[in-house]
Amino acid sequence: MTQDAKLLEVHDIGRTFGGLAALSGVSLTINRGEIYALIGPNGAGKTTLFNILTGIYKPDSGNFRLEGVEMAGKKPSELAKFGISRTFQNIRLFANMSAIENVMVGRHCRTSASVLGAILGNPRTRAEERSIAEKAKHLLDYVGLSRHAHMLARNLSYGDQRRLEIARALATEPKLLALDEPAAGMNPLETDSLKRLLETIRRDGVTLLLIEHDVKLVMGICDRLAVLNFGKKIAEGEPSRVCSDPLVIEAYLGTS
Amino acid sequence: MDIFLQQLINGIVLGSIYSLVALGYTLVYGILGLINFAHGDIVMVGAMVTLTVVRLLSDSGLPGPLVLGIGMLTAIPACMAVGYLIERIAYRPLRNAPRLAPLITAIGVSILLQNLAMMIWGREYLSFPQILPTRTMAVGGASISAIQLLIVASSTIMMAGLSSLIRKTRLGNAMRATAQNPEVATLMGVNVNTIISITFVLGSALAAVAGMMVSAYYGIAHYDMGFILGLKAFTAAVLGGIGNIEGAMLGGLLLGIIESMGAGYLGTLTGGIMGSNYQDVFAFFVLILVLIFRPSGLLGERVGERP
Amino acid sequence: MTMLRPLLAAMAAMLLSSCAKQNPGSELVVRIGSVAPLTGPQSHLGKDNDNGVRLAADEINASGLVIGGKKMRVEVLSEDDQADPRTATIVAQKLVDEGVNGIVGHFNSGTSIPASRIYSDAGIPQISPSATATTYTGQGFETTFRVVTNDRQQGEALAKFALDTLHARTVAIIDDRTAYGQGIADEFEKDAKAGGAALVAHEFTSDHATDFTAILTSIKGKNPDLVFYGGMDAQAGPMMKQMRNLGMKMAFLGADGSKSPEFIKLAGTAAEGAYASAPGLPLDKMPGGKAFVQKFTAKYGKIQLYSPYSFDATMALVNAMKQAGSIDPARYLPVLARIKMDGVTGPISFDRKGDILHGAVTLYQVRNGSWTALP
Amino acid sequence: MKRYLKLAAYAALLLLLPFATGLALGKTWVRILDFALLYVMLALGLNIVVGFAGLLDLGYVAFFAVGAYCYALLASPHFGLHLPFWMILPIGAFSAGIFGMLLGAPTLRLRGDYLAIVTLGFGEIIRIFLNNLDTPYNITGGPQGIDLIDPVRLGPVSLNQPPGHAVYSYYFLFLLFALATAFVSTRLQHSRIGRAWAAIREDEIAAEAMGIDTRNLKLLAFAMGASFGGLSGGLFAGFEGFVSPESFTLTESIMILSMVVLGGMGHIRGVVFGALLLSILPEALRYVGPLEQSLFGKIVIDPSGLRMLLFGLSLILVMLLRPAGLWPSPARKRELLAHGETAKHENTNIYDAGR
Repeated sequence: MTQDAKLLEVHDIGRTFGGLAALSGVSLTINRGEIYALIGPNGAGKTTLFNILTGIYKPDSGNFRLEGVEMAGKKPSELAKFGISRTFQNIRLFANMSAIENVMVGRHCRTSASVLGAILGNPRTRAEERSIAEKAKHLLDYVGLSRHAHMLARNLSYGDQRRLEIARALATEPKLLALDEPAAGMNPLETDSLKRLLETIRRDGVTLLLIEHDVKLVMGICDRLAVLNFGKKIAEGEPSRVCSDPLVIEAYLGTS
Repeated sequence: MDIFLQQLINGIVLGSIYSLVALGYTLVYGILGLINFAHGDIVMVGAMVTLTVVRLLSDSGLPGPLVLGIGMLTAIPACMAVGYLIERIAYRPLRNAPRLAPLITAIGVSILLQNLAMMIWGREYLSFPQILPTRTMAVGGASISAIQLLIVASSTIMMAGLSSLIRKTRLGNAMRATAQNPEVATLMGVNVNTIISITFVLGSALAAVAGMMVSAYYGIAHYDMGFILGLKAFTAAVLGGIGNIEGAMLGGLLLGIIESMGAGYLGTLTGGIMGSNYQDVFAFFVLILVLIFRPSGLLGERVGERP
Repeated sequence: MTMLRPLLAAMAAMLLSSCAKQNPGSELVVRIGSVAPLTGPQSHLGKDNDNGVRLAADEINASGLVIGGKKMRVEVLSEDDQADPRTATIVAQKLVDEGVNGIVGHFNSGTSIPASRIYSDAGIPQISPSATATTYTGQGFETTFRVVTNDRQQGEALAKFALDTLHARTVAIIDDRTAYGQGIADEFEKDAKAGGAALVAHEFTSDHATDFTAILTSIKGKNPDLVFYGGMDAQAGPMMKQMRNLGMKMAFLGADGSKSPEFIKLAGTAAEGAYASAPGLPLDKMPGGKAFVQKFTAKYGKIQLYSPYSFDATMALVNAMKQAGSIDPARYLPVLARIKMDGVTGPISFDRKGDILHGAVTLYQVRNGSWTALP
Repeated sequence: MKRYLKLAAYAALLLLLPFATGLALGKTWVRILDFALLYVMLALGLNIVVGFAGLLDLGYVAFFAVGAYCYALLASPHFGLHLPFWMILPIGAFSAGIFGMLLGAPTLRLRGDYLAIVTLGFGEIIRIFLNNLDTPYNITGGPQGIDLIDPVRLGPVSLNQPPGHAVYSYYFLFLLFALATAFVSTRLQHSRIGRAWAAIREDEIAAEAMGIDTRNLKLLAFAMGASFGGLSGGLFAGFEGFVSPESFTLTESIMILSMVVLGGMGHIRGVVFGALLLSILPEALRYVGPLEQSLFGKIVIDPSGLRMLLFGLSLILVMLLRPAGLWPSPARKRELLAHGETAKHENTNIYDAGR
């Protein structure tokens, strides 16, 4: 059963902020199982597009479809149910909850226990709670944080908080995991272990969308990428081909 | 038609009174981010101190406005002292405590001030001797008295003075910086604790003037008057946008006008089902509507939640 | 929980002190509960009630009344119910536990009604000096009495005065939406309409408002002959002043809640000419009335409002005990129900429900700075 | 085995408490205990909104009023209806829940103090309607309130008979409901819903991104909290036998909030302790008068003023000594002790005033 290769199709997305055209007519496609990166100079509209694809902002024009289903206008919680999850540039963890509780929250949209279930504590709810705890423990192992399971999220190291955010996003069983500058502020050693983690995630069937300034990391890991500049897509394709594209060079290095 | 005009004047005067109290309120509110339940009671202290001085001097033959001036000049330092003590004892230790902790100490301070005032000034309603001219001027069929004009004028002057202080002076910049981001303000060499104390003391001084005006205008002061004034100031400050000086003025004025118009015309508007007894319902209803369309108040800066 | 131990210790200490007062021997200690709001917006009237009870107690103790061979000593237990119905029931239970022989209180209708159930369950007579709501005595409890005329009686007198004496044809009514203010205003409205007057406006305020310009202005637009206010002096005073400031010349008629020296003080010069009613007969016309005024003002300062009634209520309780020859509530309750005595506020006797019988209502007017009774 | 022993000891204490207090301190203190138990239910209800979901509600007493008036209207001569209490209480709780949603719906985008003022307004709006719906048709009895409310009746037995001992029978009824409320709150806290509420309290945007429909869950928090308030209101009406708008003022809402915050926000045992303390302390301070009498031989300071002054002072002192509440949740206490700074982070999330 060869599923349609295209996971996410973005069609002619436009968005303005009080007259400033942050995005105009951006279209791109992310195939299933790919690591797809979004790069471009500051202010190119990467984060705006990223926030639109994760439901934080509504696009003024255009649409995007996940596996053929229209997504524009849906709330982030609905997108999560459909399979789009994300991390945040400046880490938004649940500070006063333990690491494992953070990940357990990620299970919310995949579980169904109601208030009544919680009060009665019927077998079905108890079983679900156990499965939530197990999945969360498994995901903590997966990102290598199992020894901090009961530490408050705020007390984790910077790198560990990044990994916890990824584990929490994975808990929602996403089809597409969107990462907002995951390697920001990481030293080469940490960046390398992040790279291995992302490749493991991709191997386990999750498509990745990445915004990243670390060109070395991007070039080394992504299958395809798009380059944005002044709200327009100026290039899309394999990293090697895009690198030699004159428009990209000009956008990055400025006209010679 | 002149009834409508008179209602409008009533609304503006009542609104100016709310603004007077709200100005001091939003100044402290903006910087501490705390619903200062005790502010209304500092206004009460201002009213009581002024009244005590005015009654002492009332038979001394000095002209009315001078007596009032002396009263105010004693009330302001008194309230500033009370404000400083409250901030120093009840709020500063809880600066980094969970957000709602200082809310409870504010409630405690409010109860404390009310009962202290009851023990000092007694339970009776204190009346303000008739020292201000009660000349009323006709304004197109409606009438406005001298003290009403004084109230409207003083609230506008105070607002103007306060916003220029905030915008144009070094102290003002430090206050705004501390309000926006205390940690970074400290890094820039702003002594946050001093700034907050100064703001509190300044807010209390404004409260003293407001207390004096309210008791002079209504001719009444009671240890219990602070609660309602505090509530109206809180509503006006939020309506205008927390921490925004012009917002407090606008919020106060609007609240006064809404209440007066509500009391005056709700009956005719709803065909007699709802009358002036639903004045506060009408005011809160409008407030909720405003907040739905502008979740951070009329002039409150749009705090976009950047993820 | 280190906080708990000191707290418990403090409570135990307080408790010991409160029951150390049982002294057997020659004296017959009678405990009268006096309940009123001693804090909050009406605290000045609550304290006034309390002082009325204390003055009566001092007078009885001075007179050396003897019951059953023992000299009676009246002890007043004052409690603050903060004008809050929940606190009223707690305070009522506290007084019942402390074995009071009779209750003078509570102040408001909203607190007297829930408390009356507790006193009725304990069989302890309760006389309210100031609650005028008809429902208070309408509950069918045998232990509920009041020495102040209820709203219906006072409403009739006020309406008759407004229509017949002041010849008002069009009337505007303001009430403060409290049990007291709304009760008296509705009765006045019923009787005024029955008497043929037209109600041109019914406006509302609250018992903690100070600004009435908006409702007064809309009344000014309808230009009634008379404005009636159902509410207390703390609002009536400033309202009167603001009425005159708005150039409204029509007559102002208040009920017993407005007829206090506080009203004149708060309204200032504008008070001149205002009318108000008060149950019972004028103090100076009553036997002992002048003496009461002298003794009260000497001890507690100006009479606010209901202290004469709380004085009479205490006297009624003690007289009933004297006539029954016992301070046991069960024994003197029937006597109290049929008591006939002259209080400082007028003749005191109760009807079947506990309301004061043919309670007279006197109209007053502010003339050169003080309330003077109208013939 | 040790756990059961402890449980049995607690049970014995709770069962004997009313009789012990009744004998030692008099029936007043049993009545105070009864009201304290009602406040426990209210504080636990508000705790769901403020403690779990981090939504500052200053108008919570409105739901207490809805429950009380539901009971009063359905079991009194007012409409001539005399439904049994086990039927009215669910109606009261349910309608309070509906009002909870009504309050929640328009306020979902509001944060911090903007939400606080709207909930405050809502509380006042409800009280004003209750105070004025006696005209044109007498629905709520207006300022006169509603009187002669039927006492709670379990089958044939009315809790008011024998008259003197009503406080004891109501104690056990309220104890049952308070324990049930605490049980439900605990279950909710450690459940999928509880974690979602905590997530919303910590960071609403992240919670939404993680698939939590914050709109519905905030409404659920308002509704659950409100239904506890409605339940407690019904019991209050049956116990007191009289309801009037004067009992449901803004000061009550502030007092209930103080119980939650002072006790230990978000921590069930702390909130219960806060409710008990702040409902018993003002009554204990009534003995200030006799204490002065026995210490100085005469009244030095007017006791009623001193009583409230000491109450205000105790609010301040407790918060200064225990900023996180008298009995905060272990996690909260641990992180507060770590260093002041971390609390700073937390308090920008609990509700930021959008400054």
